[in-house]
Amino acid sequence: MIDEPVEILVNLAKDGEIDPWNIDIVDVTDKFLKRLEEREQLDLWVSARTLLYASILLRMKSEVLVEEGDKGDEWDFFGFQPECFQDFQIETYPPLRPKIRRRSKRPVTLTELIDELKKAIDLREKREIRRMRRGRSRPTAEDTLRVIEQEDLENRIRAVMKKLKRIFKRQKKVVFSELVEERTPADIVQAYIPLLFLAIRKKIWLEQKELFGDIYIKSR
Amino acid sequence: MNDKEVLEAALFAAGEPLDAKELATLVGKPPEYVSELLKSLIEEYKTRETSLELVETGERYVMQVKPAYAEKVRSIAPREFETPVLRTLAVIAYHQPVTQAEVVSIRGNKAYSHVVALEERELIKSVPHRRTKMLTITPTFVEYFGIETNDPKLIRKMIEKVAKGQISA
Amino acid sequence: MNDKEVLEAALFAAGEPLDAKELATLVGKPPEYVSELLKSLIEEYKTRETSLELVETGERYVMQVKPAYAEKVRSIAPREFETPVLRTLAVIAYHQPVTQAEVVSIRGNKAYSHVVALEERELIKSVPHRRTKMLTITPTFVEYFGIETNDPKLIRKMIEKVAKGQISA
Repeated sequence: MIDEPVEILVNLAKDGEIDPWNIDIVDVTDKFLKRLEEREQLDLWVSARTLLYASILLRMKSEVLVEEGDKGDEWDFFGFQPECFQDFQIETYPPLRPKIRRRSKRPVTLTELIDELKKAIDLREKREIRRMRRGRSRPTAEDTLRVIEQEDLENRIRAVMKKLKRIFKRQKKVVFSELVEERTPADIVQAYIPLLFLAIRKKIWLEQKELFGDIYIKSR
Repeated sequence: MNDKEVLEAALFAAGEPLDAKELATLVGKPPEYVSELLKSLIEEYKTRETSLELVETGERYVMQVKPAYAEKVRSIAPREFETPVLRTLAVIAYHQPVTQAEVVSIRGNKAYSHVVALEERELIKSVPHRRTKMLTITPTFVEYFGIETNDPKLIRKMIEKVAKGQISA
Repeated sequence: MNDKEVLEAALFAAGEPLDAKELATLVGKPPEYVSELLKSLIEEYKTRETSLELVETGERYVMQVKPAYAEKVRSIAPREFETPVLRTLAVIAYHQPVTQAEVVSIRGNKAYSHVVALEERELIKSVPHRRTKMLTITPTFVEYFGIETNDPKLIRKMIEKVAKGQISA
């Protein structure tokens, strides 16, 4: 499986086997995407997972960085070691031992299963009513992926790049909303995905100053 | 601390049947001795005023709620699956064979992780289907819920019947 | 089927503390009546020759193995948390209030996921503190380990004792 190496890395980092601090995420992800490109067609599933894993690694790394900085602040603030380290230097923290209670889970009954089915149907109906009131439906991840798969992704990426090049001749920055023809979820996603690929291939810069704010596209 | 009470504590803590050999290791005595002790413990439980019982079932021993009390306290016993997972399973059982895409459109994006959990427990299985997966229930599902058939149509009919309260499952 | 035995079955099945209100709903009687019955059930357990006990803990009632038998059967009881998680919990309980950053510096990066699991189980709670989180133990912690106090100093003493192998908490 081609997607295994990154997954293994993430799991190793999670388990504390490797130090996320010392992984070169860009390097790992680049190598990985390069291998994907060598295949005839990009598999969106696999590349999406790569992005996901890379973001998890990045998050682990940034957490460590942020917290490293923090610790420094704290020592400075107190000017000395916290009290708890002074009175008794505990060497091995023992695994605490909880009370022994019965931890047994019973199987679910068929009646309970069917009750949940009724609730699932009720929930769905409520959701559909809400959707109708809002006048549009919120797509699931599966819907989104189905939209994409109907298209030849590579052709779309090329088309978007062509369009951007034309605009970059006149101006340095493009606002994402200008690229979207109609503000439907499908159109937004179709315009956005090629940009992600272009950004990863280092053709453009993507910048978003605030969450849910507009995205700016710059040439690089 | 006597051996009989250690056995009692062990059966309580395990929450599932244990055999004489496992229990013998625990008290460091031969299995025959353990079996004898368990016999007298079973008798003691019968004479106690209690809703709990010790039962020997196929060479193994288990502590459980007496059948007469089981129904009464069922709602309090923790279920194997959380409600949202169970709800997703219900949707799959009713609509099967059904694509993961369809299940997600009914249950929302959280259904992805439910499908993983249910597949691990072997209650459902999947085969690749275009870009999604086609989901069906398994013989384990049929056995788990004590259903007599694995014909999807009959299962759906039976679910409808139970839902309408015509039969109790 | 008498109420007292229904309560006993319920506490057995639940495997965690229940309050008088939940138990009252189950038997369809007022909570005061249930509390009275539970008191006498607790007494009965004390006179029975058994390794199990009923305890009142912070307005709630729970059935568990008597402390004297706990270590003897721990190997047989399904564990809720792996040893590394319990060690991280010891670090938090010992140093509380303590930042997540500090816990990670003691326990390593794996502590992040331990903190998530312990928070989900409500054994610890966190409040945002600059860029990290400040962690403290909760009443659930105190109850889970059957500790009689939530005084940080006494809890620290207890952990020191466990570390030195003097007691088994």
